[in-house]
Amino acid sequence: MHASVEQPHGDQEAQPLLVVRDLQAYYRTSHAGVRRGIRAVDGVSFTVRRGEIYGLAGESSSGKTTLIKSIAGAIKPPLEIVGGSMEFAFLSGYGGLHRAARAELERIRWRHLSYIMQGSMNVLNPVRRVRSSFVDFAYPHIGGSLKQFEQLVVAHLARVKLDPSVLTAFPHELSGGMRQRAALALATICRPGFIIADEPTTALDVVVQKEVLGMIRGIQRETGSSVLFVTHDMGVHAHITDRLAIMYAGRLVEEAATAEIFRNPLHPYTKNLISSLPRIGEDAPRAGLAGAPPNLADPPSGCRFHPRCPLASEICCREVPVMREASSGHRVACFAVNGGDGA
Amino acid sequence: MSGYAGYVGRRLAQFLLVVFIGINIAYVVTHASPIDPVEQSISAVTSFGNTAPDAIEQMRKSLRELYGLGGTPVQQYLTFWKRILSADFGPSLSAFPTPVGTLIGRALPWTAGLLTVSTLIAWVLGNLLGGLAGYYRQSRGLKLMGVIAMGLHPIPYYILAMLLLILFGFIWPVLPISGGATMNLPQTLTPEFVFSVLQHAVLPALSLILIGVGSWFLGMRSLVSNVLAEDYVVYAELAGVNSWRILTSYVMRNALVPQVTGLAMSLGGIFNGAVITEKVFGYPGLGSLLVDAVYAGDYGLVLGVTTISILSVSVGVLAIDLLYPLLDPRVKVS
Amino acid sequence: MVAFIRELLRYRTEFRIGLALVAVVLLLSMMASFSPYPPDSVYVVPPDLPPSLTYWFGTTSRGQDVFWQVSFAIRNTLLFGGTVALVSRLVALAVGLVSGYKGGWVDRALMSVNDTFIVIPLLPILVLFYFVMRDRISWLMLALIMACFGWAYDARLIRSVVMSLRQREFTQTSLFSGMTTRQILTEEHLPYVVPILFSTTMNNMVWSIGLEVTLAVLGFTDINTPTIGGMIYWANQHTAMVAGIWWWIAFPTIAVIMAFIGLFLLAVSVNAHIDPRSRLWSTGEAS
Amino acid sequence: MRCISALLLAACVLGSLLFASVELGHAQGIPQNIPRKELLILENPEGTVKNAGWFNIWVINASAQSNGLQQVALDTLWYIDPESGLDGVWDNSLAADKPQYNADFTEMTVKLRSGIFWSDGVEFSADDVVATVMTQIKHPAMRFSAVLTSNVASVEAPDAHTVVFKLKKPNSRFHTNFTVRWGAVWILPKHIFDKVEDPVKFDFNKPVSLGAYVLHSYDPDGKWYIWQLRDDWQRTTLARFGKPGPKYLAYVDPGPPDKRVIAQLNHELDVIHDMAPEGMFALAKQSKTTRAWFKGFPYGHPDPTLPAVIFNTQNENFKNPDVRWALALLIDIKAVAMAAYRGAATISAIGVPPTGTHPATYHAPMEDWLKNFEIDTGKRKIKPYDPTIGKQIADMLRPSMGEQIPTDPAEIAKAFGRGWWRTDPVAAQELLEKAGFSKRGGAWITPDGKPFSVRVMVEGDLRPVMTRAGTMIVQLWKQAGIDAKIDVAQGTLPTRRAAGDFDTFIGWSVETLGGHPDLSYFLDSWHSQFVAEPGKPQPLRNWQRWSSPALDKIIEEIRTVGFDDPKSIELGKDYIKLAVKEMPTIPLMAYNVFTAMDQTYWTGFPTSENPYTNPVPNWGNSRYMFVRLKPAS
Repeated sequence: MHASVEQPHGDQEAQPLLVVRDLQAYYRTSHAGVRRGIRAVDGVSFTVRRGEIYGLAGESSSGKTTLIKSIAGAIKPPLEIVGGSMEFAFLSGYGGLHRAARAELERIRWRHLSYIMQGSMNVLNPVRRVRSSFVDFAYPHIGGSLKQFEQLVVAHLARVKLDPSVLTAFPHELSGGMRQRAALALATICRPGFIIADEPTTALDVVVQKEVLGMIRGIQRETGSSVLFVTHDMGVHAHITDRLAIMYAGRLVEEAATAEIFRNPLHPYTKNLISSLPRIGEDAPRAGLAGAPPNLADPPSGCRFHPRCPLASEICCREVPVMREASSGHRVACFAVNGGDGA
Repeated sequence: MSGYAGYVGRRLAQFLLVVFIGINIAYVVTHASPIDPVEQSISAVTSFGNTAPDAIEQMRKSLRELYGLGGTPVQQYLTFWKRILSADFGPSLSAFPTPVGTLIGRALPWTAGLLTVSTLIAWVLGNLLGGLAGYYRQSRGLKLMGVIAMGLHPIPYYILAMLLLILFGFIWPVLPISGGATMNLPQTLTPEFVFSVLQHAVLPALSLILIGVGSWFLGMRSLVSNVLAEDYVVYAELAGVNSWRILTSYVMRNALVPQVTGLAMSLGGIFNGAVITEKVFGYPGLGSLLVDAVYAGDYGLVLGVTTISILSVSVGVLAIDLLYPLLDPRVKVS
Repeated sequence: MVAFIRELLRYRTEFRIGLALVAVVLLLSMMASFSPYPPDSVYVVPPDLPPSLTYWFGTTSRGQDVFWQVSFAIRNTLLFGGTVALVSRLVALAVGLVSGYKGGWVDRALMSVNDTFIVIPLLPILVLFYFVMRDRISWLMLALIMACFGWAYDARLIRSVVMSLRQREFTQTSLFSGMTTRQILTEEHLPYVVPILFSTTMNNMVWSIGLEVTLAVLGFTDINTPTIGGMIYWANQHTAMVAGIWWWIAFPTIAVIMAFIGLFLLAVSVNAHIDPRSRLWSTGEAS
Repeated sequence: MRCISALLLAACVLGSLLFASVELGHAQGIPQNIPRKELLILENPEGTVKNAGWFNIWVINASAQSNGLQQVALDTLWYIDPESGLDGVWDNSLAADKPQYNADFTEMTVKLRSGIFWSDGVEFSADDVVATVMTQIKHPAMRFSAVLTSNVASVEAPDAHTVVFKLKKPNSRFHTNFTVRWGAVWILPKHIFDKVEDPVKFDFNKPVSLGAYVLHSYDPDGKWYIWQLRDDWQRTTLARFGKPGPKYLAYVDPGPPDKRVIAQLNHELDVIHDMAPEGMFALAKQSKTTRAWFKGFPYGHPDPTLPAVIFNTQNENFKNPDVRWALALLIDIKAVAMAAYRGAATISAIGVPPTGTHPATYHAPMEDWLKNFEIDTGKRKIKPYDPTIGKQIADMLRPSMGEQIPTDPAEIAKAFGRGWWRTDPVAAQELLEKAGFSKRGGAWITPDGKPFSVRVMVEGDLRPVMTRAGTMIVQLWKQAGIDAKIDVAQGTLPTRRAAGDFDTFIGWSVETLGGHPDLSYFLDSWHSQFVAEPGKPQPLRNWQRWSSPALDKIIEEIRTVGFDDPKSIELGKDYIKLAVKEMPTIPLMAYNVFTAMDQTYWTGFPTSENPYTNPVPNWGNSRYMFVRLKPAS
C-alpha cells in the first residue's frame, strides 16, 4: 500500500484525510417573504481516513448528493452551508472548500481532490477530442512540456487499459465502458489524495461495472488515495468499500466497517437495506419498507425514520437519536439499539 | 473519409434538386402573376395622348416581340432554363433593354454589404451577450440586457427604424438618414467614399442589429442554460477548469451549434433584401428592386432576384449540412 | 394541471409577471367585442385627441378611438400570429422529429421538401399572392400561407436537436429495451424538444407579426381589418410620427411588446419548471 | 465577471467612437462639393429610379422622367401653364408662334425659334422636330409612336425653322401633343439619334440638353440627379425670362412622407412634391420658412385634375344612370373632404377641375343651371344641388382652424369650392328602386337578385388621399345597406384600370390644361371610338368606358373648332350638363397637391398670390419657377 505523495507516512487515526463535523446544508428559498429551508443534510459527522474507500449509502433524496456537493465545495444558491465544518488534510483553516480562497481552490482541485461523477460517461466535452479534456483538467496542475504531459497521460491510460488512440477520438466514438475508463483516468491522472465517486457505475452493465470497480480499487491502492464512494447500490458497497455509512433523510444512521455492517446491521433501516439486497448489477426496487422517504422541507420530528420504523417507540417521535458507538468502530443512531435516553 | 465523401455526394444531389424545384416554383408563381408587363408598359406609355385601340393593339404586338414573350409556354420555359444555365437572366422588362444582371449587380453589393455586416454583428453580439447572460445568471447588467432584448425583439421593425430615424436624423441630427453614400460623391474607392458609405450604413445597420440581436440573445441564453446543466460542464466546474475556458470551450462551443445553423440561414436569406430598411432609410438594395419588379410584372427581374436568393440560401443550407459533422462531431454523417 | 400552475405561481416570479402581462393583453383583446364602434368606421370620434379620461389612448387622425382600435388590432394580430405559429409548429414538429430520428432516405426526402420551402423567398410570393387574391385575402388565408413557409426553418432546428439526441445513451437504451419509434419520440425526445418548441413559437410569432406589419407598410394586406400592421399603415398614411400623433403608434406597439414579453416569460418559466435539472434550484427538491 | 465588464466597456467605447467620428463628418443629406447657396433640392416623386443611367425618354420603358430630365433638360414646341403663367398661360417655347392650322385642321404649320442650341453646341432646327416624329413612327416600341402614327400622315421641314405636319384626319388639337402640360412629346436630338443603330435600345447617357441645365452627376443607384446650369443658358428658350437662379438642381428621392417632413425641417429638401395633409400641417406649424401654395389652410396646390368615383359603366350594375346618381346622393362630400384632406379640399360638382381658370369659365357661370337642375327619382322631382356646401366646409373648419379660414364667399369658393350634391338617402332609395333594386333586411339587392356589392379600388400608399376618400365613401355606402368594400390595388391599379377589372375606383379621367378653358385634352379620349369591348384594355382616359352618342357629337364638333375659339367653351358646358345628367363619374374635388417650399435658401416660389406657374416639381412646367427664384438673403 502506498501513501499519498504529499503526505508523510503517519498515524492514520490521528491524521484523517477528512473530518466532517455536524454539517448542515440547507436549500434556502424565499418567496414573498416566507423563507423555507430544505434540510437536505442535517448534522452529519464522519471521518475519512487515509487510504481507505469510505462508502456512503442511502436511497434517492436521502441527501447523499447534497452531502458530496457540500464536501466538494460546489455550493450554489439556494444551497447553503448552515453549520458545521469540513477539515481536509490538505486544506487547513477554512472549515470547508466552500470557504476557501479562489486561488487555493484552483490549487487543490484535481491535484488533491478529484471527482468521479454519476453518469461519468457524459463528463467529456462532446465537441472536443478526449485529449483536450485531459489538457484542460490536469495540465495546469502538472505542468511541464505538453509532450511530457502526453506521455504521462498515455501511461496513465494504460492503467485503465485504454489505447493512446482514444486521445484523438471524440467521446461519442468510444463505447460506454471506454468512456467510463477514460473518465476514471481523467479523475486520477493527478494522483489526488482524495477522490469523490458519486454513483460512478450506476449506468453500466454488470461486466463493465465489475471491471471499473476493479480499476478504481487498483488505482486507489497504487496512489494511496482516499475515496468517498457514494452509491445506493449496497452490492457495490459490499464489493469495494472499506467502511460504510448509511444515510437516511439527511442524517447518518449507521457507520461501520463494510463487512461488519453486512454481517451485523444494527439500525432497522440498515437491516432493511441488507435484507432486501439485490444481486450485483440488478437495479431492482427495495421491497419490504412501507411508506416513502420524508419531505425534507418538513421532516418528521425526532428520529426521521420513525414513521417507517417497525421498532419505533414514543421517544423516537420526540427526540433525535445521536450516533453512538455500539461496538468498536460501529456507530449507530437509534434509540432501540442505544437505549432510550435522548441527546 | 469515404463515408464523408458519399455524404457530400448525396447532399450535393439534394442541393441540386432543391434548387431545381425552387426555381421552378418561382417560375410558375411569377408566371401566374396577374400583372402583364406589356400592359404595364402600355399604361405607362399611354399617359400621353389619346390612342385608338388599334394603335394600342399594334404597340402590344411589337412589345411582345421586343420582350421575347412570343412562343409556346414550353419554348419560353426552355429559353428560361437555357438562360439560367448560362447565368444570364435576360433583359429586364420594366427597364428594357437593360439586362437583369446589370440591375441586380448594382443593387446587390449594397444589400449584401449592409446585411452581411449587420447580421454578423447582431449574431456575434447576441450570442456573446446571451452566452454571458446564461452563464452569469446573477449579473444585474446582463439581466437588464435580457429585459431590453425581450422588449426590443417584438417591436415592429418599421417602428423601430422610424424611431431611430427621428432620433438621429431630427432630434439629434448626427447621422445621415438617406441613401447609401453622400450625394455627388463619385463611387470609387476613395477614403472619403468609404467613410461616407460607413457613415450612411450606421443607422440602417443599427436598426437591423437592434432588432436582430434580441432573438440571438434570447436563443443563446436559453441554450446556454441547457448546456450548463450538462454533466461535462458541471464536471469541468468541479474540476476547477478555468472558468473562461469553461465558458468558451464547454458552454458556448456546445450551445453555438444550433446558432450556427441559424446564422447560415439568415445569411442566405439576406438576398431577399430588407425592403423596409431600404424604404425607411432610402438605402439602395435588392429589396425595393424586387418589390418594384413585382409591381411592374417584370418577371425577368423577379426571377433573377429569386434565383439568386434561392441559390444563396441553398448554398448556406448546404454549407451547414456539410460543416455540421465538424461542428458537432456526435452527428454521424451516414 | 391546476397544481402545476399553482406551483408555478408560487415559485416563479417570471411566471407571475408573464401571466399578468398576458392577462392584460388578452383582456384588452377581449374588450373588442364590446367596442361601441365598428372597427372600420372612421370619424366616429373627434380626431387627433391626445390620451385623456374620455379617450384613454387618444384618438386617431381618422376619428377612431385608439383604445378600441388597439383592442381589435391586438386581437386580430394575436389570432393571426397564433394561427401561423400553431399550424407551422405542428408541421415543424412532425417533420423535424421524424426526419431527425428516422434518418436515411426519409430524412433526405423530407429535408429536400424542407429546404425547398426554406430557399424560396417569401416576400415576392406573398406579394404576388396578394395581387391574385386581392380583397378576398382574409387573415386566415394569409396566416395559412405564412404557416406554409414558416415551419421549414424550425423543422430543421428540431431535426438537428433530435439528431444529437439520437446519439445519446438513453436513446440507444430505449431502443434496446424495445420502445417503439413513437414512444421514443414522445417520451424521450419531446422533453428536450419542448423548450425549443416554445422559443421557436415565440420567434415564429414575432416573425409572422413582423411580416404582417411589413406587408401592411408596403400596402399588401387587407386594410379593412384592423391589425397592428393595419394601424401602422393608417398612421403612416397620416404621417402620425411627424404630426405628433404618437399615441396612434405607441399604444399598439406597447401592446405588442407586452404580449410578447408576457408570452416569453410564460414560456421561459414553464420551460425552467419542467426541466428537472433547473427545477431543483428553485424548489430545492434535493436528490 | 471582469471579462464581461471589460467587454461592455469596449463595446461602449467602440460605439461612441463611431458616433463621434460621424459627428466630425457632414451628417447632412446634401450633396458634397456644391455650395448649398447655389443649389435647389427638389423631390422627385418617382422615388428611387431602378434604371438610373437611362435617359432616353422616348422609349416605352423610359426610366425616370421627372428626375429633372423633362423639367430642365428637354424642351418642346409649346408650354401651357395650369396657372396664370409668366407671360400669359401660353408660352411659345421652341416654336416662335402659335400653331397655324389650315381651314379643315388637316395641316399644322409650326414656325421655330432660331438661336437655340443643344448643350453640345449643335443648333436646334426643324430637322430635330421631324426626326422626333419620324423616329417614333418608325419604331412602334417608342413612347409616342402610337399617337403620332394615328395622327401624322407626313411631316416636312421646308426650311430650318418651319415644320409642316400633314394629318391623317382633321384634328384642331393636334398641337397639344407638343404642348407641355406636365409633359408632352419632347424633341429629340437628331444628330445624336442618327448615329444610333436601334433607338429603342439606346440609353442616351449622358443626355444632351435642349433645356437650360445639363446633367452634372447622378447616383447609379437612382437616389439623386444633379443638374447644372448651362454656361450657354442664354441659348435656350428659358433665357427669355432671365437667368435661372439656382446654379445647381438636385432631384432626390427623399423617402416616405415622414422623412420628407424631417428633411425639410432640417433644410435639406427645398421642395416637397406631396405628402399627407397632416404632414403639411405639421410643417406649417413647425417651420417658419415653409411656404405652400396657399399661405394658410388649405395649403395645397389644386392640380387641374379631378379625382372622382369612376364607375365601370360596362358593369351591369352601373349601366343605369339612376344607380350612379343614387350612389352620388349617398355621398356626404363634407365627410369625404374631411377624411381625404382634413377639409383642405376644393370640391367640384361638375366634371371639370375647380382650378386655374376653370372656376371663372365653368363653375361660376353654371351655378344657376346647377341650382335649377332637377332629377326624377321615379316618385318625384328633386333639385339635388346645394350651393352652400363649400361654405359649410369652411364653417365646419373655422372653430379649429380659426383665422386661416376665409370668410369672404369668393375666397371660400376659391379655396373650398362652391356647391355639391346634398346627401339625400331617401332620393337615393327611390332612385335605386326605380332602377329595379330592392332592399331586403337592410341590404340592397340588385334586379337580378344578388346582393348589391360595390368594390372601390384605391391605390393605397401611392395615393393616400384617394385611399382615404375611398374608405370614407365605402363607409357611407355601407351605412346605406350596400355591400361596399375597399379594394387596395397598390401597384396594380394602372393595369386593372385599363383592363376594366374593377367596379369603381377613386381616380381621375378628367385632366385639363388648367390655364386654358379647352377641355379636349381629356374629352377627346372620351369619344366612343376609343371605348374598348368589355374585357379588352381601354386606352386612357375614358376609364369609365362610357359611350354616349350625345357626347360623341359634342366631341366631333370640338374637333372642328379652333383651340381658342369661344365656341369650344360653350361645347364644354354642353359636356358638363350631359355629364351631370348621366353621372358617368362622380366628380369629387381637385387633386390638391401639398407641395411645400422651404424659403431658407431660395425665395420667389409660385404661390396663390403670385401664381406664375405650378410649383409641383414633377411638372415640366415647373421650369419657369427657376427663373424667378432668388437666393434668400
